[in-house]
Amino acid sequence: MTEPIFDIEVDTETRSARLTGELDLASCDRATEALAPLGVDPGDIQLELSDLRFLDSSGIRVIVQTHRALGERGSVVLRSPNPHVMKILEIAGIKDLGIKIEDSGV
Amino acid sequence: MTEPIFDIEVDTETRSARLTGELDLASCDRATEALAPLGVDPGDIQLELSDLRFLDSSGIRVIVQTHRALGERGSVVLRSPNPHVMKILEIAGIKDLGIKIEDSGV
Amino acid sequence: MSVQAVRKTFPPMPEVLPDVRRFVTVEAERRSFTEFVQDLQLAVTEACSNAMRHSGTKEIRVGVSLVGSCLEITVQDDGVYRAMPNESQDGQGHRGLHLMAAVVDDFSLRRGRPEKPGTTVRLVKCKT
Amino acid sequence: MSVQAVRKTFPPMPEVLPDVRRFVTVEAERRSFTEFVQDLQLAVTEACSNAMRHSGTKEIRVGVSLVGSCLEITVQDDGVYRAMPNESQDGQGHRGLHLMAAVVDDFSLRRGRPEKPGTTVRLVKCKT
Ligand SMILES: Nc1ncnc2c1ncn2[C@@H]1O[C@H](COP(=O)(O)OP(=O)(O)O)[C@@H](O)[C@H]1O
Ligand SMILES: Nc1ncnc2c1ncn2[C@@H]1O[C@H](COP(=O)(O)OP(=O)(O)O)[C@@H](O)[C@H]1O
Repeated sequence: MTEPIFDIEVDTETRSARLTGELDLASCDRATEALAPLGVDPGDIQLELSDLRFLDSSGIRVIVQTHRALGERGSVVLRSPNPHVMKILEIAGIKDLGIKIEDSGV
Repeated sequence: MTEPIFDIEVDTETRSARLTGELDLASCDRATEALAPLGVDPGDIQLELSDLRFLDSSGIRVIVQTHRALGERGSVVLRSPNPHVMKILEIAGIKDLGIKIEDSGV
Repeated sequence: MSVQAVRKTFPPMPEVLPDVRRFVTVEAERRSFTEFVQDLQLAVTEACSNAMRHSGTKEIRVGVSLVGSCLEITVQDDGVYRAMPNESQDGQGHRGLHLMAAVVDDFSLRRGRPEKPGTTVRLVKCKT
Repeated sequence: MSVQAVRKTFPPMPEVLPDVRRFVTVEAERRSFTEFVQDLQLAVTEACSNAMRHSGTKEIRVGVSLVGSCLEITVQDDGVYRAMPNESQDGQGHRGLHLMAAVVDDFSLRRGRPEKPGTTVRLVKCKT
């Protein structure tokens, strides 16, 4: 078996999710659906990105929508994006929207 | 005397403003300042655009910021844009943001 | 070390995007543009996603070729360029053009004529 | 009916934008592109505004020329293309590239090299 191109594991206890592989137009709907339960309760949402190998504007849309759905009730926190994903996030000006980026110093 | 390139007349009574001439990066700050008093009280803001000959993304930014500043308290209503200004507003997808466009049928 | 220009046709289905990236990666590496592979993957994905979402094309042609010291990727569709949005952006969107322009050295978007519709996006990355 | 290519240099000050539009209007009309003047005014204003806001250039060169049945406008600066935003957009912004691409037939954005910086935007409008 080959490994899946994109995978997402959601933990409603810790309000976090781990995204693995390639997030694009083919996988963004799946990510949006998987993240929806985390938007129900207030509080920040942690997205672990260290295993995300590819992110484009379709993926950024997922992140921004998740963040906006929280409104005043919290913020999305992106953890440990790889350098290229980080570059894309910066070009897209994601920090301007109140989304936090944290490097867990791995 | 030549006529000014851009002019804006604000009427706080009727919560409306008339924009004349060319709204671009050179005139957008003046427009933003002139419109600020209209954002203080709740209610829609009418912008009469029939004499606006030119509008670009700097001008659209003014309109969107004025609209956003109202939040839940009202909406910007654009009146009688000329066909080219209307085209630019449509390309920019301004209606998606909740900004209304009304043709007063002149 | 001259490598022929190549072109591959893909259906306008999001599922093929990972294959488009593989294709561009292999062809860029064959032409010694390995250091630019991540930027090229992003740019080609944005161009193909736009063709899929907005143009109504039946196929997408991705070309890779060397032009002097630059690698040129073209993404062609046979659909219609949309000036007006065809889906609600609720205030976001339009990041695609910005991202493409930000990661390549030369970005161009050419629309077809009525008698020959379609959009061609050219993405060029140069060695310094 | 051949009209020479022209080029005019402007300082990077927003106050000159109306003059840039007058210049492009006159030159487009001389070349019988009157029907496209409004689209060209918008596109050239967006390109010059970007050079003023983002590049740090000392001057902006606007060129107008006929290429076959098309009118080509170029906007050149000597500044630095910014991938990362240099001002907060609070979620808006990036409408400039989209508007330019929407109103012309061919839009391109070419960045300079380290030894020759600057950005050149090409805006092409064709008769059908
Ligand atoms: N290949 C294409 N075919 C048709 N329309 C396109 C194409 N590429 C871009 N567009 C148009 O340009 C707009 C801007 O594209 P982009 O910046 O990628 O943002 P988004 O796709 O999120 O709207 C699109 O909304 C669409 O109207
Ligand atoms: N001539 C230029 N010089 C430097 N940077 C530029 C230039 N043109 C565009 N850019 C970059 O491209 C981005 C997108 O431009 P645009 O779509 O017009 O949106 P905005 O100017 O509102 O950000 C700008 O934010 C800037 O980072």
